[in-house]
Amino acid sequence: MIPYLSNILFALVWAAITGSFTLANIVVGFLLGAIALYLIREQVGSLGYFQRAVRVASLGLLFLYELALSAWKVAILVLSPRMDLKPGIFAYPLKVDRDFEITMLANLITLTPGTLSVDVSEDRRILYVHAIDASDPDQTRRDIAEGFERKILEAFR
Amino acid sequence: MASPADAPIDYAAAMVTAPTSAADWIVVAPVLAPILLGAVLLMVRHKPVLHPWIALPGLAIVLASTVALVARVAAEGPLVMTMGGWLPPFGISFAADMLGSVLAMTAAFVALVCAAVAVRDIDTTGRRYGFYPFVMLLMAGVEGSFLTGDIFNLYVWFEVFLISSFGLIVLGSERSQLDGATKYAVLNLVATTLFLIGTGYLYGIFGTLNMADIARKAPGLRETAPLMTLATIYLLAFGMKAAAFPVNFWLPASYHTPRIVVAALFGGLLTKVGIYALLRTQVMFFPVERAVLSDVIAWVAVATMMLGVLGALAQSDIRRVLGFLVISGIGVMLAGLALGTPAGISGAVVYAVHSIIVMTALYLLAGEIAERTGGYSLHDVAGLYRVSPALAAAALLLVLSVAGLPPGSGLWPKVMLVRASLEEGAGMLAFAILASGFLITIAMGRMFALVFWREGENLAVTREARREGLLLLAVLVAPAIAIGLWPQPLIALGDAAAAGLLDPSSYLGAVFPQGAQP
Amino acid sequence: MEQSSDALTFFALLLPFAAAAVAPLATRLMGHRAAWLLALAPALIFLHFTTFLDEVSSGATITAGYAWIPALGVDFAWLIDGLSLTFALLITGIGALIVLYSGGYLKGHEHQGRFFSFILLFMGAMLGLVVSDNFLMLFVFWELTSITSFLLIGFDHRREASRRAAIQALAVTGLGGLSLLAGLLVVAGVTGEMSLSGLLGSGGAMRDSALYATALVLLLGGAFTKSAQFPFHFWLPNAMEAPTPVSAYLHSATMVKAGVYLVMRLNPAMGDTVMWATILPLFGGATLLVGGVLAVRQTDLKLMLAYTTVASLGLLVMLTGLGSEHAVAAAALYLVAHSMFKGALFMVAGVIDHEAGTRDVTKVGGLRRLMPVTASAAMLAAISMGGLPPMFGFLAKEEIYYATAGATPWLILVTLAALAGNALMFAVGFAVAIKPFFGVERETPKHAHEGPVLLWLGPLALAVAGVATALFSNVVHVLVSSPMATAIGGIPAEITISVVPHIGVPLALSLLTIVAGVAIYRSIDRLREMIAGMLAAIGWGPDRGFDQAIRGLIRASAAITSAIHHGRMDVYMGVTFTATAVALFAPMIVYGELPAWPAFPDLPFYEWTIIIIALIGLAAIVIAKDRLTAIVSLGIQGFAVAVIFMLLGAPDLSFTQFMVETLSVVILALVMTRLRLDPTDHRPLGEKLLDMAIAGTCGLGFTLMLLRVTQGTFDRTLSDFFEQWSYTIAHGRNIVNVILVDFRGVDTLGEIAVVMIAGLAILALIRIRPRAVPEPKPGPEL
Amino acid sequence: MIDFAQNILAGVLILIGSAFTLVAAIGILRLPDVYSRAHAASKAGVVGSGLMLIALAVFTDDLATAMRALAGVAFFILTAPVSTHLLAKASYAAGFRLWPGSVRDEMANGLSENEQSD
Amino acid sequence: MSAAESFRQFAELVALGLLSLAFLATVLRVILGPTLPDRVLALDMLVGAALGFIAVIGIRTGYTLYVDIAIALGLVGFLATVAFARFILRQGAPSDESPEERRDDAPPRAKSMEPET
Amino acid sequence: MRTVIFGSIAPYLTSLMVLFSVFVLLRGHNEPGGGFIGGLIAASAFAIYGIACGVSPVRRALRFHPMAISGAGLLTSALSGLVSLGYATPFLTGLWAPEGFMGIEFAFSSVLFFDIGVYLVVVGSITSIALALEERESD
Amino acid sequence: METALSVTVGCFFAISVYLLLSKHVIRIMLGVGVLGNAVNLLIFTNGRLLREVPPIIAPGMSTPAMEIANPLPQALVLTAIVISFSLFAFMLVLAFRAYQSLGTDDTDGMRVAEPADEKLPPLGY
Ligand code: NA
Ligand code: NA
Repeated sequence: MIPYLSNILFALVWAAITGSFTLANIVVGFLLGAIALYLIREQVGSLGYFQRAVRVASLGLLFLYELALSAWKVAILVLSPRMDLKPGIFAYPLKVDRDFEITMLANLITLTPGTLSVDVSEDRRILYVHAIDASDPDQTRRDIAEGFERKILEAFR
Repeated sequence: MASPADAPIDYAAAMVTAPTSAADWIVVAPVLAPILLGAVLLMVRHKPVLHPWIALPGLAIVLASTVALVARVAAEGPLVMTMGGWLPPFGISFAADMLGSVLAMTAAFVALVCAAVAVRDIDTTGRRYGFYPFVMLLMAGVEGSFLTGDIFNLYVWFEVFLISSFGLIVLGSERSQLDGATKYAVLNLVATTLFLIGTGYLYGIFGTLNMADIARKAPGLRETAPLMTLATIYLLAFGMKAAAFPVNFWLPASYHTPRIVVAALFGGLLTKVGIYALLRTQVMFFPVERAVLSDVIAWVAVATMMLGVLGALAQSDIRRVLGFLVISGIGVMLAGLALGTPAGISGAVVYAVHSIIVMTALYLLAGEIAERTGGYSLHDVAGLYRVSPALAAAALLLVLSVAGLPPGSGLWPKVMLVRASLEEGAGMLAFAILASGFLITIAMGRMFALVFWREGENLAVTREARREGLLLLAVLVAPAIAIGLWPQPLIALGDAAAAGLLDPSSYLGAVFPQGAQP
Repeated sequence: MEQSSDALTFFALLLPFAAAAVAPLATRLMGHRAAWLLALAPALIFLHFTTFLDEVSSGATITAGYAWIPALGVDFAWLIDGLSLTFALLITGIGALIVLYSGGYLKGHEHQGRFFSFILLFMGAMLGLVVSDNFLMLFVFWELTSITSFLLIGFDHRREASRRAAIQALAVTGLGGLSLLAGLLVVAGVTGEMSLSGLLGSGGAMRDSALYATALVLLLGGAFTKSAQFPFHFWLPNAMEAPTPVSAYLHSATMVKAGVYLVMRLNPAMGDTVMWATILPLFGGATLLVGGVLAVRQTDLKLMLAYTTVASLGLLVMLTGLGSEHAVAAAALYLVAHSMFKGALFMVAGVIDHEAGTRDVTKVGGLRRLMPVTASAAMLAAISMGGLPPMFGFLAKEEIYYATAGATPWLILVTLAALAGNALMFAVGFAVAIKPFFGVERETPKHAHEGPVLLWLGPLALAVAGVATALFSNVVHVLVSSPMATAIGGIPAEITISVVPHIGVPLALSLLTIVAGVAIYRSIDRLREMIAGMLAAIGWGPDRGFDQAIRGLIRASAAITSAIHHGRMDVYMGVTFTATAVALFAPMIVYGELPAWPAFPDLPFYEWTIIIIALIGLAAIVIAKDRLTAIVSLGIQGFAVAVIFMLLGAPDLSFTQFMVETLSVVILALVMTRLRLDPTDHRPLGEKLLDMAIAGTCGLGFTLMLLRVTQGTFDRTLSDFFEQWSYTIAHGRNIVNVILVDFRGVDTLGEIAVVMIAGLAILALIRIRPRAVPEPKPGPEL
Repeated sequence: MIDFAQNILAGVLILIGSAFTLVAAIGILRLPDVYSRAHAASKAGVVGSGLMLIALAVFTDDLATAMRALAGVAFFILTAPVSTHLLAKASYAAGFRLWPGSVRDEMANGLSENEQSD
Repeated sequence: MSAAESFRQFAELVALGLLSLAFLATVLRVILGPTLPDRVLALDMLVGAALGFIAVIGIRTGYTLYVDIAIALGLVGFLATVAFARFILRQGAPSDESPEERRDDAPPRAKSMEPET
Repeated sequence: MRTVIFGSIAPYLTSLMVLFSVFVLLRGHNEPGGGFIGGLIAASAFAIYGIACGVSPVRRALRFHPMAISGAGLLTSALSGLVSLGYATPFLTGLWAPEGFMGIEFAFSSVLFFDIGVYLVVVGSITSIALALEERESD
Repeated sequence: METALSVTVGCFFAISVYLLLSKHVIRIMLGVGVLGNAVNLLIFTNGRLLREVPPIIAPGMSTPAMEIANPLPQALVLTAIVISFSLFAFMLVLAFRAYQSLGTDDTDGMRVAEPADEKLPPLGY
């Protein structure tokens, strides 16, 4: 938390020095602050901060990729003259157990190809997912576990 | 078109540069005080015991400033303040002429009395859920309507008092209230929407919203269909607000349902704002169109008067009787509008003042009756002559006032209007005014006999009640009788109001001191 | 108006009101003896008015007063001439006696003070009425007499009959009052005069006016109702519900004569026309006969007297209508005589009632020995009423027959009516005076004995006055009768008649009257049954008619009201929008100004799309089978409007519209969660078509008007100003926002007031639950 | 040069974006039940509108506006799956059945009774 | 006007055309239903499409300030969907395929809650 | 509607939106926006918060009753107009602090306070409505 | 431009009035909602139309550089939108409460305040 706050502080100081409180200038300040902090990462104990930033970015990239893919698949499906649908709801046993992580996973699932989070069980162990092609749920479960869920655990644990 | 940002600014071309004296603030104080204190009331919503201590002084300020306003307008002519310091017609002007000031003063007076009555009548729940804020904002809306010199701003104040009246009418959430309020709300909403529609067209035609500006531009646009349509839409919209037949249905459907002090406030004030707006628009903006419409208005007036009083005769609930009496009175004022002569308009103004005071008092009287007998039904309520002779005396004086008999206040405006009708050869109007007065005499005479004189074993138990109500009732009866005995000052004000409306040159001069278009 | 002032008369006119104000207090302190104190007021006024006798008898007319309501031309001004002075003296003179009599009659009554108050108020009103010079002042006092008599008749308010009589009197005289007002205003309009003195000085202006007939009918409407002329006579006998002092006062001396006063007062200005000379004798004569006949039918002493009063009023109107010099003189004499004898007889009836406990003439008898003073007073008054010498009534009757004597068929008819009426009154008068006192003593509810001085003083004084005035008739003629006749006739008149009978037709008619009267008296019981039988056969009278009228009025009102205010909101709305459609189309049609046919709009396709989506959304709302589709469709048209705003350069509007439209839908959805509404629209097809027609017409009207307006030139001055100064002075680049917070900040202030109050009102709506749920705990609310 | 790139990129982005939006709309029309339609709405909708907002960010010269456009995209990405999830959950809880052609429903037995009580 | 600009303007028109079609298709789904969730989904989609529409108009007119409207719209659109979802949940289980067409024959809840006096 | 997914994301959304609403409020004088729109955005934010997490957290978060906030807003707006009494100018005359007061895009002025009042009124009232309806729902 | 909107406005009014004429409270409320939009468009159109130029003064200028959309009707409509929204919200809740209390959404059945079988007043005195 402290590195993050320092970074913001740096951004504000930058803005004050340059005398311009425009958004762009603050963003510039933030980036410059990050670089400055990076230089002193060992002294201020902000090593994790940057590792995590990298992992979050990696999760983000995966997401953007999956999102584009998902959209494309849906487009193909919708535009195909004869839609061959095998939809259904399957249960996905969760490894993540924090609300924040469950939420993130569920949202990512919703935004990826052919899957949509319908609900989380009361005990937060199972995520119910609607798939547009539910003929082979085990494969889908594996994809999720290997993809988003793993990345989330990496980024936030 | 574009000019460099560093060009010197000529403030005098855009703004009023002369300093505004603190005394001029009396024209905005009647609106500002209730808004400020209404807001404060909301912030201390959970200390109901404080509410009257905030609301009553606030309304007293309103009354004091409107009294000062009447005095000042009588002495110096219309008083104008254009908000924001912008030159009229660009800013919103508040322009108090005699018509607005007199009605504003009367409204402030009855509101103060009602708020005082409510100290006793409205319980903690009512206060917590906004009785006093509603009253304050209702008054802000009503006073704003009387004082503003801008047609769109008038619409805003209409809405302010409309929504406040919604709050007041549902306060309590009884079944009949919710039923009445539904009809009240929908029909009134349609009425204000028609007003807004009219204002939209008006802007499209005139390109201005300032009333004085409209009045001076209107002669150039005479005798065209759009102007006529505009006048007709306004007639319909404000006729509806005023509860003129055949668009008066909301009133009998709702006015008997809220707490009686609320009904008193409504019965006194709200329809008169409609009358005010009719006078302001039809006489000041559209005199030619009004003349064309005068037959229509006259027939509306006759029907409103007669159907109002027939309604009053047919009711067994005292509050409903009063609701119909409000309507009948509206017909009388419309007669003045139909005539459009100085005497007719002055009569309508004087009648409006009378009606505000007397209808409020009559509703409060009904409240006192119910306080002693527990009900409002003419079938059950009786024996009050014995229980409270003072109440009977007040009732009698009010009955005389509303029936237009001496020494009540209703006599003189009726005389003025009958005379004005006869002078214009409008025998039908004179007949209707007199006939409705006669039928009111019968209706109210019967009511007096049944409620006060009659005694019987099966009738409601009567009991002693607290004195304050009677005292406050007396505060309303006194001016009614004073008007009856010495109407000269009020008639003089009414004449001044009528003169100002029919020849708005002093109004225009006050709004545009430079005379020409800036 | 130039007025000489006369403070003393002014205070004299106000004195009764002051006395009325102190009466309750005085009575609380002094009990019934307050009568002596209170009677001082009328007595003093009486004395004050006697000071005018000299001047008036020399032919002067005194006008004076003060400005009251200059804006309406209303002065508090009085006109004192023979007519008003006579009335003023009668009112105050008899008034003093009545006050004293009331002191005895209502002794110990819990509301005696109130009664004094009412009767003094009434006297003040009556006095004001007869001396008023100004039309409107006359009207005010006229109405005040109606109102005070309402209070007096309803004095015994526990009885329904009293209440009914009071309302009846109020209704009938109130109706007349309004008629009078209209008449006076017509006269004022025609002559430009607001005062009686002015009118009297205006010569024949009124008679020559085209509005003469209108004015006359209106004025007579006032006079006839007040003076109980047929067919408005019914209220007066019912008014006998009032305590006897009231009857004696209202129904003898004064109030009912207000109409007669008015007719007499107007005679110089309005009389002497065919209409006048026809209507007045016709109605007067009819009233005379009807009153006389109905008087015979009664057994209640007060009712007998009341009907003879009706007859007498008819007689007076008839005489005034004839308008000849003798007729006027006769009216003047008879009016004075009647006031004295009828006042006395009413009080006598009251004494009998008070002492014997009944007023039924068939149930009392032989009271002469027990109540000798009362009996004497009764006899004297009856002699006067019967028109026998040496009473003032005799003079009056002689003069009547002088007046009616003539050979035209019209006059013969009038004479016959007078004869019959007089005979009937003769019989009834003696029946009242003789039957209770002579004959066998009867058992009565109370054991009768002579009343206290307060009770017999009044009748005795009036009865004796009847003799005295007759004996000193020359003085009376000079001071009172002749000036009065002068005032009525409008030309100087001198009355010379005295108690010494002259041989001639009048005497013969007098004798005939006596003979007929005696005959009627002797057969009065049989006649009573006969008339009762006749009336039963008719089975209807204006009195019953009044009840029917009131009930009919209420029923009709209820029917009309429930037909119009039927509580059906869809019809209320239908009327409203029909009116809207008319308002939109009527001017366009009348002026023949439809907008020019517009060119087909040139919009890019995506703008068309948005408009089409808006219209689809609208259509979907209407045709939606269920409410939720409708709500969602509402959202669609709302979004479409927001996009339209955006496309037309109104980002703020678009912004707001998106937010508001969504929140509306959200609130709808939140509200709907609990609300299971009937999904279908139950309107029958016919209604639907009608509604469609109304809706379509309104829509078309708005479109046409909008086209018409936008085809006109537009004045953009306001916006130019805002653009000019928005940044330079108001420091804002978003002109719309600057308008909202600066140029037109007051609008926004009102607008947020609306928002605030709406929030509060909704809170009240949701939270306040009557009965079922008590006030919510203050806990969760901060 | 930058101008050129901006125009081209913006043009391409709005073309792709609007195409995706149309696809989503077609999906909404063609797919058989609300759950399948939700797939189309949540994905193609987000991509389509997101791309058009990005196009605006690319097109504008004002960095603050561009940042806001991108923030808008982020915001949309954040909310769209939540609303889709809520709608699907509510529909399921309210008893709107799956399309009869669906191959499995593992939620049918897993849904506890008190799910509906919140 | 540069070629790039022309291309962009052409793209704008095409995009507006595609968006118009999308609007119409979505509106059609709103009307066709058949269930409430379908309609709400379509409304949600409509908001999304409007967002894109605003962006394109922003580019087309050069008034990129419209982006704030888009953000706000995304926000309240979300709110609307949430509220409807809540409503669907409340409304309870439909008894057959077209839940809205079923009539409530049971007396409204209000009656049992607030006894008439 | 208190699902894990919604419940954990809603608070962040709410705070984001409130921030955005203040931004919209402050820039309203120069760009589309202003007190009313800002207020609506903030109120929508609280409505989402209330639906997701229940009414009490929102009430606690606001500290004051929403209607009191609304009242304070109206008071602020009206008072910002009343200030001109002291400057011998008419009601609601805009008063501006010397230029360059804070060097940022919005200037410190009575007009700004007026708009803040608008914002508060809208936030208070609409939130009050939403919460009251929501509360009715859940009892 | 004005023509297209004039006709659109007419359609809005027609639909709104038709809904308002219904007996069902909820349809009336829908009518109220549409009515607000109808009026707003009407006022807007009355101020004359200009496509796509928002009334905002560009930075660096002190007055608008070209002809801009009429700002005044926009301000008026904004005020009207806010007001009609407040009223609409109130009326919705009122309708809901009325339905709860009265047990009907049919205005013909809402006869508590004006009962159909109202007693005549006493016919005596
Ligand atoms: Na009223
Ligand atoms: Na704003």
